[in-house]
Amino acid sequence: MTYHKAKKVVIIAEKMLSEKICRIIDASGARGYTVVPAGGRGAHHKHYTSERASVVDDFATVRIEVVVNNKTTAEEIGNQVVEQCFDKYSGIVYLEDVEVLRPGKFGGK
Amino acid sequence: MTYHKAKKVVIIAEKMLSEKICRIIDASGARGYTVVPAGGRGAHHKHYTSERASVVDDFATVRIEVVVNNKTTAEEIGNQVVEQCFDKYSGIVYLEDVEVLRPGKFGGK
Amino acid sequence: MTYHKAKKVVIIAEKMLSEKICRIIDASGARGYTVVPAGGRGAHHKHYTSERASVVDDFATVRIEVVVNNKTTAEEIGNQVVEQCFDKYSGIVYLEDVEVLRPGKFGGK
Amino acid sequence: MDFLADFFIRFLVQFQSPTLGFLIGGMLIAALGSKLKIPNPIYQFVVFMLLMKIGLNGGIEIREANLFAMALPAFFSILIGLAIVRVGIAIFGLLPGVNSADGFATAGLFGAVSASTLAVAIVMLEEEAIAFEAWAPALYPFMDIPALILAIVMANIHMKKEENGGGEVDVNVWGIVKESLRGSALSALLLGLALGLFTNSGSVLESFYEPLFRGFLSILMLIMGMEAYDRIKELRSVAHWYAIYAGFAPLLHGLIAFGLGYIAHLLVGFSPGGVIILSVIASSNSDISGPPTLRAGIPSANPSSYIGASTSVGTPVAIAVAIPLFIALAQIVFDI
Amino acid sequence: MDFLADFFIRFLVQFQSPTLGFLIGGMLIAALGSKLKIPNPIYQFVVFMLLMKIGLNGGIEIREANLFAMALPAFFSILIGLAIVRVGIAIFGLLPGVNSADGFATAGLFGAVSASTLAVAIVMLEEEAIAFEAWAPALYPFMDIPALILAIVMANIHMKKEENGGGEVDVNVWGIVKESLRGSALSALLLGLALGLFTNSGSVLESFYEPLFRGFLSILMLIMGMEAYDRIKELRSVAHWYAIYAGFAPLLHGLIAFGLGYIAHLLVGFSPGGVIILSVIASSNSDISGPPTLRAGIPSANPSSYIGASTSVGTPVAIAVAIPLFIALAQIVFDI
Amino acid sequence: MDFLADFFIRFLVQFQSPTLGFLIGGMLIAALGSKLKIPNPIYQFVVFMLLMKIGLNGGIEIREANLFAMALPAFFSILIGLAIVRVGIAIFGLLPGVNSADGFATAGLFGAVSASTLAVAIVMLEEEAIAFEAWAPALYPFMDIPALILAIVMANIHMKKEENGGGEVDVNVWGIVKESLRGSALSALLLGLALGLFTNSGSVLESFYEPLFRGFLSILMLIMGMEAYDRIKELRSVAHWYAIYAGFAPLLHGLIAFGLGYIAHLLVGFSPGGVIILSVIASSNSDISGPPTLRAGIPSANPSSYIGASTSVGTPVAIAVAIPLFIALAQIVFDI
Ligand SMILES: Nc1ncnc2c1ncn2[C@@H]1O[C@H](COP(=O)(O)O)[C@@H](O)[C@H]1O
Ligand SMILES: Nc1ncnc2c1ncn2[C@@H]1O[C@H](COP(=O)(O)O)[C@@H](O)[C@H]1O
Ligand SMILES: Nc1ncnc2c1ncn2[C@@H]1O[C@H](COP(=O)(O)O)[C@@H](O)[C@H]1O
Ligand code: NA
Ligand code: NA
Ligand code: NA
Repeated sequence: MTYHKAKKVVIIAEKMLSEKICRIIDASGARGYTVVPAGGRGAHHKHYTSERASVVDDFATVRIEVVVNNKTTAEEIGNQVVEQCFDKYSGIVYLEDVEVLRPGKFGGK
Repeated sequence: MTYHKAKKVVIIAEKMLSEKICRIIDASGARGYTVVPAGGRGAHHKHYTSERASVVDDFATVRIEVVVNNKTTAEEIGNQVVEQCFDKYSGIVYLEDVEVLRPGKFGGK
Repeated sequence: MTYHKAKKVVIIAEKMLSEKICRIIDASGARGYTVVPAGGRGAHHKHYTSERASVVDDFATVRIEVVVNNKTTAEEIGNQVVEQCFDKYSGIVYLEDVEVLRPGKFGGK
Repeated sequence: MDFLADFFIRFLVQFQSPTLGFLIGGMLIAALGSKLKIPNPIYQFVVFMLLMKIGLNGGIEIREANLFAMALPAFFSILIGLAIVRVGIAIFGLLPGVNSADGFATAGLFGAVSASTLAVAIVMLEEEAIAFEAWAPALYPFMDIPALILAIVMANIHMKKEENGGGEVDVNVWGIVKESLRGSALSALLLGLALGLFTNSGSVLESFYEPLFRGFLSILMLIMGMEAYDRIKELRSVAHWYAIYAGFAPLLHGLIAFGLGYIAHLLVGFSPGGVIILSVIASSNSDISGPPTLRAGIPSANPSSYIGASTSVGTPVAIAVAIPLFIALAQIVFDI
Repeated sequence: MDFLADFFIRFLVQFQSPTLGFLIGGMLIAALGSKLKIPNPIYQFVVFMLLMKIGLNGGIEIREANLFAMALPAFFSILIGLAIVRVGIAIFGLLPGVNSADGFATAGLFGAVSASTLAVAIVMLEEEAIAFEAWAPALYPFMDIPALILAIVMANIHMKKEENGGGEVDVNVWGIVKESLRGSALSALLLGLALGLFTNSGSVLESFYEPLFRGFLSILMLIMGMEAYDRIKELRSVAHWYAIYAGFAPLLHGLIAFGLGYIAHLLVGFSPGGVIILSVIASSNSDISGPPTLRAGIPSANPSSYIGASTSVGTPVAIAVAIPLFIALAQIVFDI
Repeated sequence: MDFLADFFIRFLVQFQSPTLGFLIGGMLIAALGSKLKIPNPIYQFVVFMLLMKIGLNGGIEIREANLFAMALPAFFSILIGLAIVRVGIAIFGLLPGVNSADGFATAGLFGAVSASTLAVAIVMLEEEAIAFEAWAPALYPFMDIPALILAIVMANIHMKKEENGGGEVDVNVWGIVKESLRGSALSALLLGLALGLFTNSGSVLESFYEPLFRGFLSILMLIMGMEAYDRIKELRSVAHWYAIYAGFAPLLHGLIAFGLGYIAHLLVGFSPGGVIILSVIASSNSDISGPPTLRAGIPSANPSSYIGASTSVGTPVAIAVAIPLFIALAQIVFDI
C-alpha cells in the first residue's frame, strides 16, 4: 500500500458553532470529519472541559478535524470558517500535512 | 535537548475495534498510544460523541494516536489496521511527521 | 487569506500535571491551549479514558495542544515540560509543523 | 363486535400511561428541535438500574418457584427466537432492493429482545395488577441468544456461498453466546438474578432499586423517544421495506408467542401474565446488546438499516402498540 | 420599627435553610481550593429532574385551574421582562467604561429567568407552607422570552446604527423565540407541563420526581455555589459596574414585580404565594438557557462580563437575599 | 472452642449481606469479561452522596455530642496511622526485591483510610443494630492525614539520603495536609459535617441522602469489585510481597486499633460500635484521595504496586474479612 499526501484542517471553536462548521465542511466536498469535546484557554476566556459541571455547557469547545486530499479544499475550509465564524466568536484554525492510504476516501471538490 | 524526527499514526475507528487496533499497535513494537473518545461523520453514517445518550454506545468512534521513531513502523501499523479492520468497518488512518525529544521512548521494531 | 508557518506542541501527561503544564505554557508567551481528556498506554501502565469508572481519576491522562508562531517558543515549551514534569511522571511531548491564518493570535516571546 | 369495542377502550386507556407519554414526548421534543439531552452516563446508569431491579426481583422470587414449570416456556422461547429469524430472512429474501446482509441483520435484531420494552411490560402489568411468574423476565436470554446466533450463522453461510460457491463456514457460535451474555444488558440482568438468589438483597431492592424503577423507566422512555425521531433520517436513507417490516413484525411475532404461550398455559399452567411477557419479549427487538453483536457478526450489514428500523419503528410499535394489545388480548382470552 | 425587626428575624431564620447552606458551602469549598466536583452529566440530569418535576406538578394541577386568572399575571410578566431590559440598558448607557454590547447582554440576562432560583423559591414556599397557583411557575417563559428578544433586538439596532448610521435591521425574532423554547431548561419545563396535563403522571411524579426534588436541589445549589466562586476571577477582569448592577438589580426587579403582583392580587385575586413567585422570577437572572441565546444573538458581547455578573453576584443575591426578602415582605404585607 | 464456632457462624452469616454480594459480584462479572460498566460520572456522584450522607449525619448528631469524649479516640487514631506506616515501612525494608519508594507509598496507603470501607462498616453496624458515636466516622482524617504525611516525609528523607548522602530535606507538610483536606472524599465529608452542624439539614438528609445510601453503596461495591479484578493484572507485574502484605495488613492494623479502642472503652467509655469503626478505619486503605496524594508526594513510586495491592487485595480483605471479623469480635468481647 502506498501513502499519498493530503491535508488536515483542525478547527477549535465554541461548541455552539459546531453545526455551522460542519455545514461548511460538508459543503466543501470533504467526505467526513471527527469531533472531540475539548476545553482550553484562549485570548478571551477559559473554557472548561466537558467533564466538570459547567453551568453554561454551550461555551465548552470542540476540536474538529477534517482530512481532505488537496490543499485547496483545506485552505478553503479554513478561510470559510474564519470568515463566517471567527470574526465574532473565539476559535483557531490550522492546517497540517498528512499522508493517507486510499486517497479516494478523502474527496475535495 | 535536541528534537528528533519521528512519525505519528492517527487512527479514527469505531469503538468496538479499539481492542483489535491496540493489539496491532502493541505488536508493532510501539511503546504506547493515546486514545480519545470522538464523534464524527464519515462515508457511512454519523457517529455521536460520547456525551449524548446514544442507545448504541459501541458505535461511537475513538481517535487513537501512536508516535513511533521510524517511518517503517508507522506505515506498517497503518497497513495492518487498514487490512485487518477497515475492509469491513468504518475508519481512517493517516501519518504525520513529528519531532520528539528522547526518541528512545518511541521504539519501533 | 494567506497561511503562515507555525509550530504545534502536543503534550500527553497525567491529569494531575495539567495545571503545572498550563503554567509553563502561559509563561512561554503562548496565547492559548486546548485540552482533551484521554486514555492510553505507555511505558509504565495503562490509563483508562475518563468514560469508565476508575477509582483513581487523577491518573487519567490529558492531551494538551498549543500552537505558537515560532519554533523557539515551541521547543522551549517542550524542553520545560520534559525537564520539570517528565523526569518523575509519565508523558510524552512532540512538535509538528502547522500553517495558520492570522499569526498574530499565536504569540510567542 | 363487543370484543373489538372492549379492546379499543382498553387500548386507548393505556395511552394515558405516563410511560407511553414519555416515549411520545421524547419523539415530540426531538421533532421540535429541542436541545434537551439526557447525558450518556445517565442513560447507561438508567439501563443498569432497570435490569438490576428486574434481576434482583426475579432472583429473590425464584427461590420459591418451581423451576420445572419454566422448562416449556423456555423451550418455546428458543423456538420463537429461531422462528422469527427464519421467517424474517425469508421475507427479506423476497423483497426487491434489500441488501441480503442487511436483511439477515434486521431479522436477527427482531428475533433478539429489548430490555427496555420488557421493563415497560413489567410496569404495565403491575399497573393492571396482572400477576406473572417471577422467572418470566428470565426467558429473555432464551429467545435473544438463539436468534442472534441463527442470524449470524445464516448470514455467514450465505456470504461464503456468494464468495466462493460454498464450502466450509466456521462461525464461532460459543463466541456469540459469550458476547451476548457479556453485553451490558444481559450482564446486569444475570448479576441481579444471582444476587437475588444468593444474598439477602431484599432490603436494598425495596429501599433503592424498586422505588426508582418507574421513574428511571420514564427517563429511558424519553431517551428512546428522542432516539426514535433522530434515527428516522437514517431510516429514510435506506429501502422502505425495513420500515414496513418493523411496523408489522412486532405484532406478528407477539401473536406467534401468544399462541405458544397459550399452549403452555393449557399444558403446564403458564400464567396469563407470563403469556403477556412472552409475547412482549417476542414482539420486542434488541436495542442495547443486539446491535454490537450483529455489527461484529455481520460486518457487511449497514447499521443504518437495522438500527433505524428497530429504534425508529420497531421499538415504538412494540411499546405503544404491542404491549397494550397483548394485555387487552390476554384480558379477553383469559377473562382477567 | 416592628416591621423591620420582624423582617430581620424572618430573614435570618432562612439562612439556616439547607438550600442556602449548600449554596454557601459550595462557595466556601471552592474558595478553599477543594477538588470536589460534581460531574457535568450529573448537573445536566439534576436540572432536568427539577424542571420536569416543576412541570409535571404544574401540568397536573393546572387541569383544575381557572386559566383566565393567569391572563393578568402573564401579561404583567411580559411587562416586567421588557421593563427590566429597558431600565438595565438605560443604566448601563449612563455608566462610564461599559462596552455597550456587554450592557445590552447583561440587561437581557437579568430580564430573563433562572430555573434554579425558581426551584429554590418553590421549596422555600413549601417549607413555609405558603400556597401558590399551580400555574405560577409557568409564568417563567412569559418573562424570559420577551426580555431576551428585546435585549437582542435593541443591541442589533444599536450596532447597525454605529456601523452604518442606521438603516434596516433585521433580527429574526421568531428565531429567538424558537431557540428559547428549545433550550434544555424550557424544553424540560414545557414537556413536564404537557405530560402532567395529558397523561396520568401522578404516580411517577409522587414516586420519583417529587421525593428527589429537594435532594437534587441541594446538589444544584452546591454546583451554583462553586461556579459563583470560580467566576469571580472572570468578573474581576471586567468593569466593576457589572458586579454593582448584579448586586442591587435582583432586589429592584423583584420589587417592581411585587408591586405589579400586588395589583394582580387586588384585581384578580392573585395569591400571596403567586406574588412571591412572580417577584422571584423577576429578581432571578438566567443561568442555563439565557447565556447561549445571548451569545448567539449579541456575539460582540463578552460572555465574561454578563456570565460573571450573573453567576457570581446576581444568582447568589437572588437566592440568598431576594427569596427570603420577598417571602418576609409578603408575610407582612398579606399578613400570612 | 465455643468462641471460634460462634465467631465463624457470625462471620459466615455476613457473607449473605448484599453489600458483600455486590463486591463479589463485581469481581465475578469482571472475571467473566462482562462489558457492563458504571460510568465515571456516576461513580464520582455515588462517592459524593455516600460521604455527604455520612457527614450530614455526623454533623447533625454531633450537636448533642460531648466532644471531649472524642479527644482520646482522635489521639489514638493519629497514633494508629503513624504506627501503621512505621511498621509497614519496616516490613517492606526487610523484604527482598521491593523498591524502597514503592514500599513507602504502600505503607502510606494502608495507613490512610478508605471512605468506601467506612461506608460499608456503617451499613453493617446499622444492620446489626450496633450503636456508635455520631462523631466516630469523623475520626477518618485523624488517621488518614498523619499517615500520608509520615509516609511522604520518610520517603523524601530516604531519597535525599540515597542521592547526596543526607542533608536538608524539605517536605511541604502543610501542603500535604491541605491537599488531603481538599481531596474530593474528605471535602465532601467535611462539607457534610459543617452543613449538618450549622443548617437545618435534617429533612434533606432524611428525604434524600439517607434513603439512597444503601443503594448507592451497592453500586460502589460493584465498581470496587470490578476494579479489584481489573487491577490484578497490574499487581502481577510487580513483586508478590505487595499482595501478601495487602492480605494480612488489614487484619493486623484492625487488631491494633481494636486494642487501643478497647482501652478507650475502659478509660472514656468509647462505645463498642465506635471501637469497630476505629478498627475498620485502621484496617482500610485509601482508595480515593490517598493515591493522588502519594503520587504527588512520592513520584518515584510505581502506582501499579501500591494501587494494585490496595484495590485488588487490601480493600476486598478489609470489606469482606475485616469488617465481619471486628463485628464478630466486638460482639463477643463486649457481649453485645
Ligand atoms: N494558541 C493556541 N493553541 C491551541 N489552542 C488554542 C490556542 N488559542 C486558542 N486556542 C483554543 O481556541 C479556543 C478559543 O480561543 P480564543 O478565540 O483565543 O478565545 C480556546 O479555548 C482554546 O481551546
Ligand atoms: N475525511 C475525514 N476527516 C476526518 N475524519 C474522518 C474523515 N472521514 C471519516 N472520518 C472519521 O472516521 C469515522 C468513520 O468514517 P467512515 O469510514 O467514512 O464512515 C467517521 O465517523 C469520522 O469520525
Ligand atoms: N508512543 C506513544 N504514542 C502516543 N502516546 C503515547 C506514547 N507513549 C506514551 N503515550 C501516552 O503517554 C502516556 C504516558 O506514557 P508513559 O510515560 O510512557 O507511561 C500514556 O498513557 C499514553 O497516553
Ligand atoms: Na424479539
Ligand atoms: Na429576571
Ligand atoms: Na488504614
